[in-house]
Amino acid sequence: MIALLRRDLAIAVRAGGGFGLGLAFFLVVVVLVPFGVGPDTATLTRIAPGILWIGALLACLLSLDRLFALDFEDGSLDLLATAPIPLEAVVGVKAVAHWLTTGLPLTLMAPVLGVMLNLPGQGFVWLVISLALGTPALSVIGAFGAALTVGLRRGGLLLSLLVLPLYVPTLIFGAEAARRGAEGMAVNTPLALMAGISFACCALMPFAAAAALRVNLR
Amino acid sequence: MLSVSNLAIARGGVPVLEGLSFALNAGEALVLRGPNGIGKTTLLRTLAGLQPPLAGEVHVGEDVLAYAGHADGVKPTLSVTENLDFWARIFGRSEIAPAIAAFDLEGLTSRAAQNLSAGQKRRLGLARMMVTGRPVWMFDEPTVSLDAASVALFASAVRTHLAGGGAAVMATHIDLGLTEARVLDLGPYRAAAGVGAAEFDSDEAFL
Amino acid sequence: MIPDLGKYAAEVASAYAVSLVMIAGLVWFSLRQSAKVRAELRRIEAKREQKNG
Amino acid sequence: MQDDPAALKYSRMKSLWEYANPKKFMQVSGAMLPWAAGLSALCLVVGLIWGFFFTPDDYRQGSTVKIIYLHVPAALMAINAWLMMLVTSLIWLVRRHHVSALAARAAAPVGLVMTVIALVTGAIWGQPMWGTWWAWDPRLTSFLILALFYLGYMALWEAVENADTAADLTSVLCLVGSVFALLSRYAVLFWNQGLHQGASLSLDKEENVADVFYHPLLVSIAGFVLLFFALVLLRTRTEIRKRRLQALMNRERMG
Repeated sequence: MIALLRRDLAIAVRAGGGFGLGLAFFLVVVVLVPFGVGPDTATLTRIAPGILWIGALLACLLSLDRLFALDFEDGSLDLLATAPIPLEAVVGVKAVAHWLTTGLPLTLMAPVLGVMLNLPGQGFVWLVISLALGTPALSVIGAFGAALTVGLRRGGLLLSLLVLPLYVPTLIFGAEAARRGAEGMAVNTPLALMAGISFACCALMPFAAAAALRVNLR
Repeated sequence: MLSVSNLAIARGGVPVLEGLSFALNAGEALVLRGPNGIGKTTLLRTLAGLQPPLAGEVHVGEDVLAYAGHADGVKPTLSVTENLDFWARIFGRSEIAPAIAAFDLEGLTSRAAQNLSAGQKRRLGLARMMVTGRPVWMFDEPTVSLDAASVALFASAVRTHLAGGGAAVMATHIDLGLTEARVLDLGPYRAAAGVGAAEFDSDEAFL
Repeated sequence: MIPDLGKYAAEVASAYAVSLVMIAGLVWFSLRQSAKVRAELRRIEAKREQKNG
Repeated sequence: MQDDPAALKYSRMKSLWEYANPKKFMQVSGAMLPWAAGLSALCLVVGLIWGFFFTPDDYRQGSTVKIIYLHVPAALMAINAWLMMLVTSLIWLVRRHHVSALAARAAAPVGLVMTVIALVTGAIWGQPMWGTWWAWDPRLTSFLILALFYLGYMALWEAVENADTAADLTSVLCLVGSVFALLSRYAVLFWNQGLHQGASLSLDKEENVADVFYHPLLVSIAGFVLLFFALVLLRTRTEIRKRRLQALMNRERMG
């Protein structure tokens, strides 16, 4: 399993792996927002947590369709399914690799972009904490969507349609926690609820995703 | 090591083979023959447990089979050593030198797989079977894009494996020079269209 | 015949109109699809009968 | 053997599952369809005409209260259609009855239309009451999310070529989607407390809706339930025929 994680990370960071593409997309989305809503700093301060969360979510979505598709196309997925590692673990490891190459960098980059959106000082800590707790859920829910659409020709578009409604609870609680943090309110409730969703997803979604993968490999 | 009784399989919901029974013992090789579309790939995938049979049973132990499909499962950005090392670790092993030697990949170990020729890439995919440590090898058209010398390499690797108590099932059209291999012609097991096919599942009869 | 709907006449009437149109559309679509598939099936089965019989 | 209670029970159970056999289903549904269609038309006509022409205006909401005869039944069916899909998906995953999977597929577009009706009538009703067409009210938002789930479910059915694979994948999606739809419902409640009035229908109906409005509403709900039932029967029959057609064409190509 460590070998799988190391391989996925190696593939992601090497040339053509698409690492950094999500980060660039995140940057572009956040930079575009002030052009759309105007440069008024008070407005930007108010919407900054939400924009950063939505930007992170979309950036995460961008790389999802490659999660299993590449391994499916070159036959690796067949071989992994016949390997001694359970498919659930394969899904889990791949989701972890996805998080390490997308969710984690996005979380670390968010404060920098927060400065550009004039996020109040007290909000930075909670923004980072909410993203750190929420992005694993985004990765593992996305892995489920990717597993459903792995063999399909127009999978990418369908993947977004399937995954976005599943992201709603995480987005609501995550953005709410970040917003309350920025406004100096108590963040306990939304943060706890989001952490709960995140843990439950990480525990259960690999099973659903593995079931979908098995069906798709048939 | 592997036995099949009264197996029926379907591709895309259409039955292709039925009434298939055979057994494979240690040291034996089985070559599957038959025209395109008869269901060789489907049979291999069923044996590998990737898809359920329509009827009948496949008896095979845990962690016995290793499967090599049409695609090599080779990652283009990783080197030959990295690719083999990865699969060895997935199967809980670490020894890759014999596989590199058997398929004449010594000069290519540090080259990225995307810079290999089609035949070299194929050899890498076949070498992968050696690092799995599994006793029963299954190949789907292993000799595609291999030249005569490489085919001989492959045949000798299989022969060594058989001599060591292993077994192999392969779907192939060309003669590998494996004289000891049994040939199984799938023609007689072709599922009859219409009759018989409807009975396997009352739901499938529809109306 | 039409009851006095007061100042909200437009809202109420449009709600009924939109809903009825959508239901009618769904029913029409389902019926048409049913008829199409039924005809197609009949055609194929007739062809099979001919070939077999 | 017949006296053995277990065997008797088994034979009864078997007789229940017999309706999941496509042939049996076609016979029974064919006989039931005209009745279901006729009854639903009757109930809808009576309920909606009663509601539209012969109910008084509400003292607060004026004549907009008449929208309730569309809004509430549609909303009810939007949720129940998803529940029915959840149950049939489970049956497919556990017992592999094709009819069950096809019924789930047949119900999805009906559920989507019901959801859209509930949303549109809600918006039309909300305009004079709340002063805006669309409010990010928890209930409206939940229905919007539900509509997205229906869309995704239907798109997945369309996208997968092999029918059994599609049935498996959509069933898994339906299960996971149900959990997330419920989660979203609570998340949305947390996010915005909303303008919407409480559920119009509950056991202590006296508190919510007066009898004058309540009786035609019940008829209208019965009409929507029957309409849903009839449409699902009709569409399931179509889906079964499509599968049969596919099987015949496959066999043609083989032989």
